[in-house]
Amino acid sequence: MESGQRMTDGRKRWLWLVGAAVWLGLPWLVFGNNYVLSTLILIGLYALVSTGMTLLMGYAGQISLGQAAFYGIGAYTSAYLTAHAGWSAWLALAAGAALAALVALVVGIPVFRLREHYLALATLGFGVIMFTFFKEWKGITGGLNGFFGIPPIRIAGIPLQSDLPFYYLVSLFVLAGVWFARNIVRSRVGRALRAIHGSEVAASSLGVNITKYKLQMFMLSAVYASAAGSLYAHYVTFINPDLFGIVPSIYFLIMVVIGGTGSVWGGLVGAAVYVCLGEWLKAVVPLLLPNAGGEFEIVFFGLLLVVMLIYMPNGLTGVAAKGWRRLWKASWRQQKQTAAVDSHQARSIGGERG
Amino acid sequence: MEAWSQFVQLLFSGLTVGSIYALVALGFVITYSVTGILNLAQGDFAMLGALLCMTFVNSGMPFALAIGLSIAAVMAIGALFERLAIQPARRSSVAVLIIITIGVSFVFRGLALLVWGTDPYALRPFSGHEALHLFGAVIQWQSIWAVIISVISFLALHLFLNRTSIGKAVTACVINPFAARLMGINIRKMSLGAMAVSAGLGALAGIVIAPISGASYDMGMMIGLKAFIAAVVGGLTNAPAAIAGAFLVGLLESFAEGYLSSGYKEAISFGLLLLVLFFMPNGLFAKMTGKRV
Amino acid sequence: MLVLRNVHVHHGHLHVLKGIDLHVGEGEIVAIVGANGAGKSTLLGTIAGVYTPTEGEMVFEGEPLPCGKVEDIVDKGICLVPERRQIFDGLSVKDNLLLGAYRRQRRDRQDVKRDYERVLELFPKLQTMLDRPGGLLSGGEQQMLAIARGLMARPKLLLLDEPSLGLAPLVVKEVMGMLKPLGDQFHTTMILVEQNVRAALQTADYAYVLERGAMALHGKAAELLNDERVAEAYLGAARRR
Amino acid sequence: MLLEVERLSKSFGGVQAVQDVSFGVAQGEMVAVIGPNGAGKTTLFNAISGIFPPTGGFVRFQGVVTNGKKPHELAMLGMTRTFQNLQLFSDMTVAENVMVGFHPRLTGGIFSAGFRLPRAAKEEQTAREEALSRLAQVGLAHLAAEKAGTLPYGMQRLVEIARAAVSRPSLILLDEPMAGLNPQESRRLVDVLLVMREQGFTFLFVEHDMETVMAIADRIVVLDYGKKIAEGAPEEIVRHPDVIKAYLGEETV
Amino acid sequence: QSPASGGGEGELKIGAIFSASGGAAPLGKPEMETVKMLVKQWNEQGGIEGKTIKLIAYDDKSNQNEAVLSTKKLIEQDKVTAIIGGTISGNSLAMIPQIEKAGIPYISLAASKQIVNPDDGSSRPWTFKTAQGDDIVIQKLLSFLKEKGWTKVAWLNVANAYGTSGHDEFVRYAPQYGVQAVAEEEFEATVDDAKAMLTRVKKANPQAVIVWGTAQESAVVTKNIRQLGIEAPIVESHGIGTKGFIDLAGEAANGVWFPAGRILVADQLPDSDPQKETLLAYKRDFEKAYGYEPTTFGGHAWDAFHLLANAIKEGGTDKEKIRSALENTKKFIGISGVFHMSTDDHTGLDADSLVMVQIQDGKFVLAE
Ligand SMILES: Nc1ncnc2c1ncn2[C@@H]1O[C@H](COP(=O)(O)OP(=O)(O)OP(=O)(O)O)[C@@H](O)[C@H]1O
Ligand SMILES: Nc1ncnc2c1ncn2[C@@H]1O[C@H](COP(=O)(O)OP(=O)(O)OP(=O)(O)O)[C@@H](O)[C@H]1O
Ligand SMILES: [Mg+2]
Ligand SMILES: [Mg+2]
Repeated sequence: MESGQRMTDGRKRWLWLVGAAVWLGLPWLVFGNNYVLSTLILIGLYALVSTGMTLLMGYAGQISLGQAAFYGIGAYTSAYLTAHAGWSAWLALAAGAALAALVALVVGIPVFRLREHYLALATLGFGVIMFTFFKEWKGITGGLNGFFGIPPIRIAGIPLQSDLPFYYLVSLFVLAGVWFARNIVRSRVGRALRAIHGSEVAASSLGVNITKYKLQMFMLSAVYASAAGSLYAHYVTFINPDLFGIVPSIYFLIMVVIGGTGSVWGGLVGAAVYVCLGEWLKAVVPLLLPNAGGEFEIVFFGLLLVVMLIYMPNGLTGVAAKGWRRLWKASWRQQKQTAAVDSHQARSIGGERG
Repeated sequence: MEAWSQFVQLLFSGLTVGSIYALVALGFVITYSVTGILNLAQGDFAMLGALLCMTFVNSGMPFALAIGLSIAAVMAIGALFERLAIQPARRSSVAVLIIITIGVSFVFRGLALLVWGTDPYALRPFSGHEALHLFGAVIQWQSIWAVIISVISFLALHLFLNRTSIGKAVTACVINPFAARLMGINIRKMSLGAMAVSAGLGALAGIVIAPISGASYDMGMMIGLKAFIAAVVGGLTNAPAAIAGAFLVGLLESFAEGYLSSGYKEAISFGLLLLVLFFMPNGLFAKMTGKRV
Repeated sequence: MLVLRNVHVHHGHLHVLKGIDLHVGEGEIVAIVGANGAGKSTLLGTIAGVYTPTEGEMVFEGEPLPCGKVEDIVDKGICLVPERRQIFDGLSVKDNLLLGAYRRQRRDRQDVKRDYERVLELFPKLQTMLDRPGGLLSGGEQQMLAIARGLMARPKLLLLDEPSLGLAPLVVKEVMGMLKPLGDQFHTTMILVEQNVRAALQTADYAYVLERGAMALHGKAAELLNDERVAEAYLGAARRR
Repeated sequence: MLLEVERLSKSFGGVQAVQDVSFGVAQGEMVAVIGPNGAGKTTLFNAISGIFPPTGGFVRFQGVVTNGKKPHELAMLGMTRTFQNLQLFSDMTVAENVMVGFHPRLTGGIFSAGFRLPRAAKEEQTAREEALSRLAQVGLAHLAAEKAGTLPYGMQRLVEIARAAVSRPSLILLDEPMAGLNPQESRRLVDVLLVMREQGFTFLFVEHDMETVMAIADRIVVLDYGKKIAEGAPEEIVRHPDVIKAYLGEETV
Repeated sequence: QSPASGGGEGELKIGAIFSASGGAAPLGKPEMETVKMLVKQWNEQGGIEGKTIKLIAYDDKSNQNEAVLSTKKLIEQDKVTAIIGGTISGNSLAMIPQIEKAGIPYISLAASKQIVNPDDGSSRPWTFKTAQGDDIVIQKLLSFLKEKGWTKVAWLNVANAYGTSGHDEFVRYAPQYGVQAVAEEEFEATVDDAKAMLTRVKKANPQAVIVWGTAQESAVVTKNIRQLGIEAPIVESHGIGTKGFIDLAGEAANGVWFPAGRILVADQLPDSDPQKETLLAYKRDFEKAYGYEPTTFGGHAWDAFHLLANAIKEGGTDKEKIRSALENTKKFIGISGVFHMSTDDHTGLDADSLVMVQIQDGKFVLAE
């Protein structure tokens, strides 16, 4: 078993390298096509949000229906502080993250006293309330007319105005985000969170401070979302409250679920599939039905979503993990299985039959 | 006098809206109590019901027949939905099932857009256009219909769940599906029936509201969301509480809008709801859940 | 009444039951004993339709059982009192009991009522907590409720998975003692899986010893009680006293 | 006294589940709680371990009054437990289940974990080793990589015991540890518990299997209808007429 | 930079982005249909200067991100010559930075004046629009109020970008016309029953009630106003100019005033009206193609397409030339009005492009 573990670790490291190479090389493959690059950037931004949510849902077991609110907090904090208060975008990003974490803390303390669907409801309510603020707090957010003229982010004084450098910047954030999430999952904290999933009483009786960990994950996911929001604001330079309402929150939820919450990669995979599916349908549907508008895309999107989840209830990463195990571990697993059976079924009488 | 009539007006506004939420919320409760699924396409049943009914009426069908037919059609759609989308995914997690229902609601909405386009449609009220004047407030007959229908539906459902053996079996299904099967309860049939009935209730809600606010392809989302809130506030498995929740949401909205600010109305009513939940973390109408270690 | 021939069951990759032959006669109480993980619960689950055998046949009253279809099997008169009790947490004790008779509730309302009273006589403890949600009962109370609920189905064949688990010694004695008369009274055949081997063998007519997914031994319960191998493996020190 | 229970009461609405119960457990002792079904044993455990606050009386653990403390705080102080209705983390492997038990001994938070500080890695290593050795003690080391939920009932009990013991708490509460084990297996577990006791563990346990109780208990507390009806050495208890009447029945042992 | 980037020989690529589904579908769908119809018509008549027009149209589903991505796709991948679209202001505003950076002629169909004259004063050389800005519509409405002598009014707007933008302009211009709001309220686009809010309006006892929203929600509010027994005249926005509004509001619709493009009342216009012929032609063609009446929004798309086509006729496929041709458009007779563009005015419409319409017996009647 030990050797099996090591083997897969080795393979995984190798996979990481290949992945990193693809990631870095992708822009050159698409040869400066800014459309593809912006698609990738958008995937990256969504991935950041949904990675945080994956931690929250998959490991802390909490469904959030209001994540876009944190995305919005990041975006508006950055927008306001850079455009009106003249802050540097980096500082503004950090401030947004801190604010999001603070809000998550304040909201989380009472909210995490709630259970199950009440929690989903509370996050939904939080989303609605934040949306109202974005909408009505016109002095700061520009209200429904939107907030435009957000300055770009700068590195060493150079504004990142084109897609290529922004792509790398976002990638860096995503990789760091996934890496951080992965480390947490594989630690004492991650284990405790999964334990909460299994049985809250038991986890708590073993010394796991349930509220603390849930709250920490909530705050962490808020930070992820807020960072993504800040980056978005500097990238598109125009934001409006509709981007941060309930519907986007639901889209984030969809991404997390198609990606699967069993792996920290779920967020990235889900975001990629979600965006690509939409773009692909945009290209394919008109070929099938020349006169169709977007409604067909919506219908197909809905159908695909349903079919996908029926056949892959653990999301794409779940399927990938399964396939991976089948492919690489089949023989090893089988050996282990038979051993397990033999040892489970303790022999007492018919020892000679063994 | 002024204040009094405003109060009555707000009260009735709240009751009208609340009764619509209530009908849809009942659908949530039924589906949830049998299958454990939060069906976020519930609001779209209302949309389908309203638009179908409108189409039938416009094709010259008698009003009552059109209502019956559209409810039946939506029930069939609900049953189909259960068979094709829910049944195959029975074992999935809550989040996955929620997203499946969202996917289905996309499909419903997209198809409705194709069939009926973006225009809002009108449906005639059940009984005349005149309004009732009460304590200086104006109340439409349709609002009274809405309240009556939701109360009747609720009573029927309540009796069914609490007074019949099938009702108990329905509850058993979600508490412990494994044990329910061991008792010989056919979970699949129950779940099919539940979805059909909730779809029917949703359709009814749509037909009741259409004369008041019109019907269009995207009306389901908002109704669904509000009803979801009502159902959760009521505890999800508890029909009377869901009804109370629905009226509470309706009234909160109405009073927040009337006395405070319409822009902040949603935030205010949500805020109040959350505040209440924080003090009663298990819902407003918590019953003993029967869980211990 | 029930005959199993060469039944195999898998849990995923795991080959749990490896060719089970079992014969249960009308009105008998058959005990199945075996170590942890031998596959006892799996065997009962398979008969009840929870698991589907990958091979082999099961015949009940001369007809093949509809494998894997719990509802149909319940209709044939087979009822499982499962491991871990599986109480309906949120429903009252009374509702739990009545749901046990779900399948015949509409057919013979009077009978159900009579059974309900009789079952409560057997477990007087339950009588005092009829309106309490089942999930709030103590472990032993839940166990009583599970057995009682099984009896409410008035099955032809009752499958009991570790019915004595968590019951106080006095109650174990009572429960075990009443199985036989109960079977006679209701014309119920029973399969009894027990860790309390001694009690099981004392109660049963016939017994099987299940080991690692196969039947290692079987015979008249009374004979097995005196069998050296069984004594050594399952009764051990208890026999010394 | 490691644990002192004083006039502890707990009622649920109208149900008086535990009423004015007092007793103590000394360091290194093995104390059994017995009583008929529904006597209040599990409720007593729940109140002691902080699952819910008692409605009357108090509990002192290591000299500290624990009323109002949460289970995780008590676990940090050195009190863990197992459950009558098994509460395994069924989607996690057996080893991971036990590693969760080691939680109080570790210190890493989300930052040290997230940034993968060397300290966190070292702690993980220790946790794994401890878990495996504890599993070996209950005889389940070979199943470390299995999903806990697929284990047969009896073995799940053993996992719970290993999980409760791995952090070396000063007191472990066991709620019916033998349920689901056959006589031979229970005897094996008895041996394990006795070894642990040698290693300095203190146990308070509920058990219906009188053979086990007689074999390992130093002292027995008997509850009936929430009240303590007897307390004493095993030999006294089995002869106590009230206990025989309420719990054991005539002609036992 | 190659001047002839728009497609191969004999082909002219025009990009379009509409919100043909999602929240803004009632606006975007007729826009998309109009443009598709026009492209077909033009191609049948030989395209522009002998080149076939290839329309690449995307539906942004009323979502800002989709609009941004589609813009990039049009620019980078499809390499179109010019872009029409952005049904709603938010989407247009999000698209503009890409467009200005790429330097491509762009005609927005949304109304907000921020599109061409942003508050932050940044210049938008490539951006044009064909919808009357809210500033223009509001001025038309205010002058109407002033004329009628209704100076104490209640202002109600729908709580979305359309409504708030109208409100902003109202607040800005009302004092100039001596109009004062005695009540200001918002209602949701999904409103079922607005009586709660209207009780406050009733208390304020206004001389007229202004309802600023699109058909469905405005109909609910209009009905509720009458049900509550508020007798004051109702003036609404150009957003209600569809048959749906009259169906939904029923009796209550009668007597409602609103400013609108001439398309609604095309057949009632005096023959002397320069737009009449164009309007009737569009109406006829659209109804023939799609079986329902065209809307003012479709009209904005009609204008955008023709403006662009004319500019291309003049400037060829060179983007800068198209741009300056657009900027120099004078006296172009469109659906929304007669356009006079200039360097400072990328809309080219004034309040005269609107008329006041009243609903009488379920019909739109030109009020003069
Ligand atoms: N759902 C499942 N998935 C995978 N393996 C399972 C599952 N259920 C049981 N098993 C495995 O099947 C074997 C037999 O289990 P079973 O529960 O039938 O044993 P048992 O004899 O009832 O044991 P016990 O006395 O502990 O209840 C065990 O090895 C167990 O791990
Ligand atoms: N949350 C609760 N609400 C109401 N009654 C409860 C609750 N919890 C326990 N009870 C009741 O309190 C009594 C004591 O229960 P407890 O679980 O402590 O018994 P126990 O001694 O552990 O019994 P067993 O040996 O059967 O496990 C029981 O009658 C039970 O029904
Ligand atoms: Mg078993
Ligand atoms: Mg107990």
